[in-house]
Amino acid sequence: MAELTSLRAAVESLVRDGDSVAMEGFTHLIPFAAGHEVIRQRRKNLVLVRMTPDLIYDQMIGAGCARKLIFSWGGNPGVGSLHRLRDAVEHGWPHPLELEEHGHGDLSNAYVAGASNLPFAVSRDYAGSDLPHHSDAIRFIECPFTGERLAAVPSVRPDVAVIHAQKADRKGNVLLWGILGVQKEAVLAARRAIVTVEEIVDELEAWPNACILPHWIVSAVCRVPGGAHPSYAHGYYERDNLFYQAWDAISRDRESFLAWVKRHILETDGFEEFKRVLQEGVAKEVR
Amino acid sequence: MAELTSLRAAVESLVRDGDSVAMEGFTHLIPFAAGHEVIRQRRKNLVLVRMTPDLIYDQMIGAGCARKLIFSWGGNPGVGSLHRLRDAVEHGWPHPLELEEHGHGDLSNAYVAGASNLPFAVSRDYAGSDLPHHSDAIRFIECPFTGERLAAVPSVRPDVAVIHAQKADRKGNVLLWGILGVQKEAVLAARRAIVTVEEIVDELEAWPNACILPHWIVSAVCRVPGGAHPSYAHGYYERDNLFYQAWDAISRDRESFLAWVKRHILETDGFEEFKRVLQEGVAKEVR
Amino acid sequence: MNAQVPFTAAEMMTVAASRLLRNGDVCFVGIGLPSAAANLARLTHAPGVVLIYESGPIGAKPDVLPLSIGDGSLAETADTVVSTSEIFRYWLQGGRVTVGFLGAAQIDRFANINTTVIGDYAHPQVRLPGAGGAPEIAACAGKVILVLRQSARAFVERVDFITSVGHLDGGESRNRLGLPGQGPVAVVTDLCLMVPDAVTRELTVTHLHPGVGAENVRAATGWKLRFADAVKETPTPTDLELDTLRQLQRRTALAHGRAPEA
Amino acid sequence: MNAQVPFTAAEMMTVAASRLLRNGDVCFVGIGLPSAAANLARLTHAPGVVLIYESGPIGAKPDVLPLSIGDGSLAETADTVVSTSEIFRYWLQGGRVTVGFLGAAQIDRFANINTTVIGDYAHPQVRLPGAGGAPEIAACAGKVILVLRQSARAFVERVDFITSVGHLDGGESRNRLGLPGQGPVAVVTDLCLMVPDAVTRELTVTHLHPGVGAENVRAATGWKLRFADAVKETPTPTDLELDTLRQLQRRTALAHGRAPEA
Repeated sequence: MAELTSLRAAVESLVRDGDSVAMEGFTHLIPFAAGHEVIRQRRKNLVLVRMTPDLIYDQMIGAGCARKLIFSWGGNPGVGSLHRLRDAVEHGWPHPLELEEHGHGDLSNAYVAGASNLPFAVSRDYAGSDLPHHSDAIRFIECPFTGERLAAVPSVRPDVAVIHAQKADRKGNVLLWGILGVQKEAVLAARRAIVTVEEIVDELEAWPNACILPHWIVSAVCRVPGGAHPSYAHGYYERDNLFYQAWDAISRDRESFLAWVKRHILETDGFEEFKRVLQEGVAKEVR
Repeated sequence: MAELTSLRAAVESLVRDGDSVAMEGFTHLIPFAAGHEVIRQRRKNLVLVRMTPDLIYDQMIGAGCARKLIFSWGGNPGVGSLHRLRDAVEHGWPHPLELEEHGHGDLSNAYVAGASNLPFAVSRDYAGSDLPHHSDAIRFIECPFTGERLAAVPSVRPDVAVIHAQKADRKGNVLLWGILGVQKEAVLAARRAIVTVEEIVDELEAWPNACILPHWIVSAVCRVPGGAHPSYAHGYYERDNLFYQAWDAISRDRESFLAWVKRHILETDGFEEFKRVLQEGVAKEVR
Repeated sequence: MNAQVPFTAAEMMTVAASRLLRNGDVCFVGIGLPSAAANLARLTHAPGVVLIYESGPIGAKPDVLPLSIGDGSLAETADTVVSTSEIFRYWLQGGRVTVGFLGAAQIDRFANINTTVIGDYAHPQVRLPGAGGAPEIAACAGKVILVLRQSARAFVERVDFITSVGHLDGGESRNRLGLPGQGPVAVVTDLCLMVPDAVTRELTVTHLHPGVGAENVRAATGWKLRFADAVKETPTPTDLELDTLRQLQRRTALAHGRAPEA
Repeated sequence: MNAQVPFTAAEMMTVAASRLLRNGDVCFVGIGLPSAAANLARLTHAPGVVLIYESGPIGAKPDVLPLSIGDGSLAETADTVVSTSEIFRYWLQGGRVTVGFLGAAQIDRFANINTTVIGDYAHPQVRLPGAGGAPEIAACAGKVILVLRQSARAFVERVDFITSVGHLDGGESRNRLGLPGQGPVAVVTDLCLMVPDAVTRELTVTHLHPGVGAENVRAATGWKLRFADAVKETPTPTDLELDTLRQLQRRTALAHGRAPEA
């Protein structure tokens, strides 16, 4: 049953040290505010699951929240590397990061299997690829009817899924639209789910067959306007491409990264103050 | 690539004797006009696939079109038996009908696997059920990660899928809404697809993430207003519950069934004339 | 307040079944009697019950009872409508359904369900409609409630065909199958309420409906039926239950030109 | 009419790649160079090409090039947007994609693709972003077209890691894997066009871009590169191609505050 609550309270009660956490959103609706709150509350030893780790996990990995990453593409889209992810993998800073890697199709299938309460998913991937040689999470099985050899992947069943959406109503029913990624599957595959939303409305006014997450599959709904920044929320605001570019310099060395996290996340008391500090920084640069 | 054509031409060129044919629609949007056209063109030896055979397959089975039925629930919803289906199974009239039966979850999974170009689907069904003992289409496999025993079903890959939808645009892009059943999966699982629609419009005016079948996965789009009668088309017309009830008497014995098929289907030149004859019959009864 | 007006056995059955649903339940609803009982619960003591139909509606709140499992009224009143394959995979098998509400053509002393054939499978006396969604509901719903009219033809020592498993051969036999759901927890008929024995899993009468004697139930059962040590009487329908049910059926008859079953 | 104005090697590469798409193609588009080439094709000779992006848009017709694979412009201009899991299962693996258009960090003489690591997997010199959707595209798209800048660092004898399989060890080795797609049919670089030999499946230069000599290509390749018996010159970009590409990139720079790659 969805509780309408603050993001701070939701993360306090629902994200625990050592949890597996899936924060999803494919370019669109990435739950950055929630990622910051996890850093702010200094969660540790998380197993992070996400198809496209993106800046949100670069920040969490650099801040020392993660012990393992399950992913399929870890870059800064259209810009280059995720420097904190690379530093963790290449140099073990701030500590070593275990990787479990997949292809997008495979990992999205693993969420589908999780949502379906199946232990594994099947696909036509990976014959000829080296990925199965370096992963215990890719195996091959035979079709019991045709004898064909197919790839299998274990389902993803996170302790917590965290997503951002456009709207919720006062009961906690959630509506999202545009690029949907695997958010619905992540929520259904997870034991607990936090949803941050742009706004809470009296009526969702959804169209037929809309992507709706009923309140009774969500643990907490938190109103966090702008909570997907610097990604975007279809119908609300655009992607901040300049921030994605700026992140390359901020994250490239450890000191500038740590200074940024300290000023923007650890020393702010929430996403509203984060936005104010960020705005001040931009204003300073312009001056 | 979708061709905008008549239903007669579509069935002539796309449905062949001996084909496996999936005509889908879960209570809603059942492609009755297309079913009639298959009878009218006297197709033979079809393997009929459908979760809920309903009156549409009762008519086709009674008319002698089918040699095999793959299904999960074969009744007249809210009324009782499908008498023509039962007569074929219990007495081999007009000729014996081979059955392959599943549960709904399992058969819908088989369509999903077909749409995904996988040879089989996996589920948590059937432990303890007698269905696997009477079917070669249900087997058990082991999860390669957990060792759990799971049910497997071969995918459904029909030669032709036939569905009814609300709208198409002039390119042949199709929009449907309301109860969607497994229509999208059936079309994607099939080699060829016929879609009858209530209307053809300049612009679909679809909402975000609407259920759309792009023109390039559809073989033929045919404008057949009312083509789902006696089932219903959300936003267009209601279910004709009285016809479903009337069917019980019409189909109960072979003679009245044959007379009905002759007068309403074989002696009419298409769905427009069918509707006229049906209307005359109703008018006569009222008098 | 309990009803002073007479009520039928069918009404008692629907009311008794509806009482087994709780406000927080997510109920996968079969058509016919289960649908009437589930909607009665929603309109009386369990306004927050979530009704899921196998055709795709989630959170349906129909004003009249659907005649078929995919009526437009279900889609129009639902919180959302998803594909049938999604309903079965994400919502039922996914473990989101707390109660499956089913009917049956035939059940046996371990609440196994037959909706496939009477007689031999290859040469049936009667070909029934088949499985529908019942095998998956029986396997995956948190628990299962069965509702059907009681007769010696329907309540048999051993079903001719197990379409959807109940407690199989009793005892630990269902547990050994490793199914996610716990199986049938109650069978509600027009005569009584039965629950599986905690150990043997054999159906045991715990409540007789008002005016029904043990001998009536025995006569309508094809095996030597067990009764609980202290069999109670089912509380009669309240005015609210009876009024709500009758209004629901009146609206339904008006909308469909006839009343559905129950 | 071919362009009289000068053009860059990057422009030639994008134009040459765009020409490989046909009007009826359904193209699964990687971000960056492939996206520029696919959209150029759509805006010139192949208006009916269907562009699918892994984030979910089907039939995207972006007015500006997306910076990331899930830009809002893709959703807004698409015929429909489905979930990412559906894109991979129903549309790519389902066999609906005729061409996969990919980039790569490293490829080898059999067009195997590495986007995982440079060096040893456990102790990489460089940790690359990883697979993305490429393994599935390489396996399931009807055919694959690769587009990337040519250098001896990127074109290596044998990739350090096969993320996404091309023609494996050449000859019949890919066929033996039983994958649905036929694999890479062309590699387009800023210097030339290569196709796999019909028998050995080794990449073979068939076209040199204007002003490029065989020695330039050899110097930018980490193995002893094969050339076709009659190597042709790639036709220079037409005015239409060049104008369209430059306008597309101008619009993109204006919209995003900077130009994306290519």
